[in-house]
Amino acid sequence: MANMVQAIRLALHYGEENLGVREIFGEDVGPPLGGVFTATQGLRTAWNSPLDERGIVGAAMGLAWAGFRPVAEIQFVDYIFNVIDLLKLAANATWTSGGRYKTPMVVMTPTGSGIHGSIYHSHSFDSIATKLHGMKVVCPSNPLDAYGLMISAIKDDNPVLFLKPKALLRVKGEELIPGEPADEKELRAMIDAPIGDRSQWKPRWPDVKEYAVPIGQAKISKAGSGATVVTHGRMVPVALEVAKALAAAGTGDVEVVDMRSLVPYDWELIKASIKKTGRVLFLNEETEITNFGEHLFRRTVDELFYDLKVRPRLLCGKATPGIGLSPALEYATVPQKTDVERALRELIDEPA
Amino acid sequence: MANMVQAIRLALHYGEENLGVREIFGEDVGPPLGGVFTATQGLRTAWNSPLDERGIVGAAMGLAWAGFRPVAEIQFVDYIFNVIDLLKLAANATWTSGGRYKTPMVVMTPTGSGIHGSIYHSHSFDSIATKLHGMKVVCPSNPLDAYGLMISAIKDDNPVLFLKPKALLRVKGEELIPGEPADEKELRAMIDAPIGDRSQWKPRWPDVKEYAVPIGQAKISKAGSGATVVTHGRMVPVALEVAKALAAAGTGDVEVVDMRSLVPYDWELIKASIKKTGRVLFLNEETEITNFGEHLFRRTVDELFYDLKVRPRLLCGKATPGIGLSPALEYATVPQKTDVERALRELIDEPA
Amino acid sequence: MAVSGGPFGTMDGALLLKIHTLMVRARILEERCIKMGRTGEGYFWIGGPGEEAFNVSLGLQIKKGQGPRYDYLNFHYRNSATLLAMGAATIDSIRQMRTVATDPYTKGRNFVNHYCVPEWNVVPVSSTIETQYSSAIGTAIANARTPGDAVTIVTGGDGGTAEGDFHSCLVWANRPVLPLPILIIVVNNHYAISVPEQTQHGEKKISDWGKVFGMAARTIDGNDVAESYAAVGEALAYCRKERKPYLLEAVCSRLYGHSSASGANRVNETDCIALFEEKLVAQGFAKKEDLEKVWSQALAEVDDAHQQVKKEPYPSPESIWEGVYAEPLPPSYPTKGGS
Amino acid sequence: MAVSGGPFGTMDGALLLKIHTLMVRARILEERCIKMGRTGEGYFWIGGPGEEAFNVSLGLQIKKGQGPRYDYLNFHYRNSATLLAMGAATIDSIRQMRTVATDPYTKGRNFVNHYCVPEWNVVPVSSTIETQYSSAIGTAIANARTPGDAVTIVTGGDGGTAEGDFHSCLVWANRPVLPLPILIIVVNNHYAISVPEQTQHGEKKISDWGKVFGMAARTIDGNDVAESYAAVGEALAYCRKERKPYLLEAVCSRLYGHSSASGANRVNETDCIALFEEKLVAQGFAKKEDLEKVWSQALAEVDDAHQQVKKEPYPSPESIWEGVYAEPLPPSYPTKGGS
Ligand SMILES: Cc1ncc(C[n+]2csc(CCOP(=O)(O)OP(=O)(O)O)c2C)c(N)n1
Ligand SMILES: Cc1ncc(C[n+]2csc(CCOP(=O)(O)OP(=O)(O)O)c2C)c(N)n1
Ligand SMILES: [Mg+2]
Ligand SMILES: [Mg+2]
Repeated sequence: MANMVQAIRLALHYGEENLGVREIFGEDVGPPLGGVFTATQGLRTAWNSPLDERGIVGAAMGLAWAGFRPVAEIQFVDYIFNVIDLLKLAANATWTSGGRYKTPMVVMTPTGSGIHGSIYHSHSFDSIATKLHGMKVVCPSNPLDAYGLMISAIKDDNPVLFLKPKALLRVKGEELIPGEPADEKELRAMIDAPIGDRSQWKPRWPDVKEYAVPIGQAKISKAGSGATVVTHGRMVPVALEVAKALAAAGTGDVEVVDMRSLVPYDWELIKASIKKTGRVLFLNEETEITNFGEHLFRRTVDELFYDLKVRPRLLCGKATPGIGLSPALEYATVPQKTDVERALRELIDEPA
Repeated sequence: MANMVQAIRLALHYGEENLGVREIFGEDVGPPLGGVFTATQGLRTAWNSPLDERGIVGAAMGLAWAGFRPVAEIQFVDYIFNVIDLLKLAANATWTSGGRYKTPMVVMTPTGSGIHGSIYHSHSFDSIATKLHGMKVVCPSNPLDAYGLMISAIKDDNPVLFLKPKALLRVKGEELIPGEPADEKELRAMIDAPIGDRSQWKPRWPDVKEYAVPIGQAKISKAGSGATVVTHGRMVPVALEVAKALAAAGTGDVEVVDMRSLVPYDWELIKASIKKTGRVLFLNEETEITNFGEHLFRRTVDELFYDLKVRPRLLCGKATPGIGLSPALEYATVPQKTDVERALRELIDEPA
Repeated sequence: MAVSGGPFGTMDGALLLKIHTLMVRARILEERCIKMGRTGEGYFWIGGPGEEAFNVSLGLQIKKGQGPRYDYLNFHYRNSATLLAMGAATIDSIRQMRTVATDPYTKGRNFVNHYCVPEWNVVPVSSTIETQYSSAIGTAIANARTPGDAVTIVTGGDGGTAEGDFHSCLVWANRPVLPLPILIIVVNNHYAISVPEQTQHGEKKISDWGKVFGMAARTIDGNDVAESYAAVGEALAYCRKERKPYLLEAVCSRLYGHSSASGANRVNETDCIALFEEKLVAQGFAKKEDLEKVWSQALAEVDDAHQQVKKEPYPSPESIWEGVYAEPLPPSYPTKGGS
Repeated sequence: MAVSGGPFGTMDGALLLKIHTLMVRARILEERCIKMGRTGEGYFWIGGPGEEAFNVSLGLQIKKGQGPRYDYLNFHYRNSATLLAMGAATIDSIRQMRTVATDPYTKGRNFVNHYCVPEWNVVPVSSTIETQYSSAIGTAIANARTPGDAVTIVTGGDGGTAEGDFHSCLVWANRPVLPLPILIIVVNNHYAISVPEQTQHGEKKISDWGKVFGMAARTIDGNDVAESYAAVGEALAYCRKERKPYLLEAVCSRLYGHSSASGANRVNETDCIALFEEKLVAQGFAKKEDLEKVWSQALAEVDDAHQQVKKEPYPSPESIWEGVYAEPLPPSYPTKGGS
């Protein structure tokens, strides 16, 4: 099965061949590297930009207004904080122009911790991202969703921020992308650039098919009736692992909701799950002072107060100025499996 | 009584004479204008910078590390979004350096709506501001607090973001600043620059005294036992007006908590008030998807669930990409007095 | 009859009088907007009185249309005369000033002179200084990728060149792998609000930024019609043909100060219209009375438009939800502003 | 005996051998860090092998101390040799690479070569490209305001000059009302990670940015010790005396590629140490055997340090709360990471 970078690459290939994508660019995005995580390797329209995030986002805006459906990369979300004003402009152009301008562009960027990334390769961005009203924000937790969300993002007439969980980029999927060769070795031979000189290399693209995960649709990754975890991105596999262990041990029947889209989010699905279980944990990596999970938490109390069996919970990152490199520091800062276990245990065990 | 810009000016004057402030700068901060709202008029160390927010914040950081206790201005908070990375650096330098570097600097900037400011003079910034961990964030609602908070901000060894509510800058206080002449006409004649040619003008400073509002201390602006409003900045006078009207009509006994500091915030005071009343409304101007009030809301549910008589409430701005100029648009987007009345009515009337 | 050659070179009388009319219409329009701000009929005013000579010269030489086969315009808030020269209606600026629902640029949402005309590739004008120099990179790439002679034009002020976006624009315009067909314009009125250029800018001329790349660059007197018209023509011809960037600095007056925030009072600087009229009369292109008629006609036009706009409705509160996305808002999007 | 004059001009033998020793110590240290990254004893590596000629030349001419009467250093992540030349201990970099609690720069929090030495005005090195050019404005203002000859020095790469912070630094350094005593250094290794400079940069030389202001600017061979030492000396003397900015571009090799992310494998570029040793021997300043001894001593130094560091503890989980603020955390600060 394709891993997440391969899935994104395949979606971008599909986009440049079929969906009008004409420019894919960013720092190290073109040959020879094809992206620091190889998400843009071998793509026909991928090129290297100057080392300048403001130029990158500015270029994307202008190209979007000209109808070129650009896909721009910010090398790490940790380096997006000097272009928040431009992202806001991209997000508000349709509204500001009274609906007359569309800004169809994708900005993709690796997010989150889990790769010993230290202070500037571990950031999460959910709360600021969800505040750029007019921008859509998606974050996949597996390759197939990454493929389907990227295709939707490209087709969308609004700017879409595509958050790629750093720690999941090399994790293989469990489902085939439509058109993907069944043998993953074959896929690698077709689309992964060789080590060493690659100046003569060209990918052989499998004939992948359109497959869209609609923006705004969450997914129940594991059904359950005893409690709900609402999460996304890197925390999805962690939540699933814990939920499955609890199920196997017969000590909890947890439903895992993978949001996939942060804005607009699938409130109907989240609401239905919480109504069913009466217990909910919001789980994400970002720091706790003004955390996107707090928005969902507040809306839950607003609209589902009388459906809740116990008070809702949030588990997220600690409000430190950074995530330290020494592993003990990172583990103490960002939710780990044991933290998720403990939080779920408490949620389930509290008497209604 | 001094208005808020005069109060800030007096505090900055006190700072440059007594607290080691050596550089006050920003766009139009020096003569002849002394700030677009005149907050820096006549100050000895105030100077004009190039039109470059990145340079301004960069300069402040470097000056802070060199011990110059700079006060820098971003002309409007609407124009702060291209320097979030630099604000993060200022905020994390102490932590990153293992506690070895201090970054004593103040960044002041007008915030919020209420001056027919349209899309780019109406922004609020609370949620992003409170996410710059390591940065302190204050926001006064009246001149005396502005004076006391600015003095504390200057003395603080951490970077402090000083949010000035645009709509309150010309509102006079109800309490004298220590050392302020009792006659406000006299104050004006002493420290407000004349209209027209001011090249020869020099202020005559009153002998103002040190008066610090400690960062992290909220204030009960009006005591009450029936419900709590937790708010700050421009919404404080609105909440007070409504609370007083309810009290006068005998239809509600509302306690108004003016946070004054957003981070670190006075959880003890907020908690005590909510425990007392069992009913709480969080009120601010910012948009609702990932709103700082949602953090306080979540913590309230976490820690005070069993003290609450009814579910807590949030009243804040609508999640639109901007605030429109035509007054009906602004009024429909940002909480107005009638919205506060309605929200408080509902909060009070809901059966426990 | 008109003297051939002279200060206007090859420009013919019809063109000169057309330019004059546009300049006057722009001036009268801006003065009306200033007045509306004073009387409380509108709010903040910012605009371009003083830049008419340059801005009309620019507007008349734009390749106007929609899509990358036409010029892209990334403007700031002083280009009213350019818009009029392109064919915009006076009434639309008055609509925006009054913040009525019929404001075609922003539906009553933004300040006056914040245009947006998709049909003419005028991308949304934003109050954020200098960001148009970043978005211009993108429209210029679109022009570069498209066969033909269309280019991108970006305008902004002297103060704004201190921002990094100006740097980004220069760097990207001169990328060896893809030089951009872009006319980078800086209108130098020697001030950023209250701050004199010469206190903050160590460049002798703003066009000296071109020296870094050895790129085409020039400083001109933007108060002079003939010089402006010729310089814009030359610069655009270069960009169109060479598919390379050109940096053009136009020195202009700021006749009503920065904006209504600074009072919008008339200041004592060169008035490009007065200068132009003197020459028109001296060279025999027009009589004083003809020129006066242009002013009174422009005033009548603005009066009519203003009367019409007064009858038009303001936007409704619910309209804030229109255009959040390109498609209608999803039903579960939070719209209550809290609980 | 050493030949006077020759390629080393007035530099004497003691100085040359001191420089050589520092260069070798820096190289050996970086190679050890690379190895520690490979074996999993550390994580990401980035550093300065290839820049020793220039970086040692810089480090030896810094006016070292705390406060605005001394030079301020706004460095990037390739200045290990400069730090060693200033007197930093080899062991401290190894501590940072192993992320132990004794890392004096960042307490095990940041990547190797992210220094911070308040006693020597080395401000915190950040991974964010080019932001040091913005903070350098502030330290340079502090120097400008302080009587004496102290200056600010900022270093960064060629790719990073595309960022707006480089622009800000140039603009602010050349403000007519307060020119800054700042040495603006760009180390040009012709790459930004995988992207060749000549594909993205239209400037013939990076030092051509100086032309905008007519400021002092120069490009030198940063692989050459004599040229580097003299150029740094000259540039610093100018800044110290004239209280004005100087733009110095040093062309250097990137001997182990960008970082461990690209494998940190040795590449075939000019090795400044080999070049220097050849000349030292040719000019009679040293014998081959003497130079070899320097390498073995440096290796022993690093071995000892490494052994020592292996005994040192990692930071504790609770230490994440140290240094959030300059004072202890207020008791009600939320520390649970959620509910
Ligand atoms: C990013 C940003 N910073 C600050 C402002 C506030 N502001 C509005 S106009 C202006 C001065 C602009 O000067 P200049 O670039 O010379 O253009 P001019 O108005 O003189 O045409 C400033 C500082 C802004 N709009 N955007
Ligand atoms: C703002 C920012 N954008 C992107 C990166 C990722 N990044 C790290 S090093 C680098 C290349 C730097 O190239 P250059 O400036 O030439 O310096 P060099 O590493 O070659 O010394 C990039 C893009 C970053 N660290 N910061
Ligand atoms: Mg100007
Ligand atoms: Mg480089």
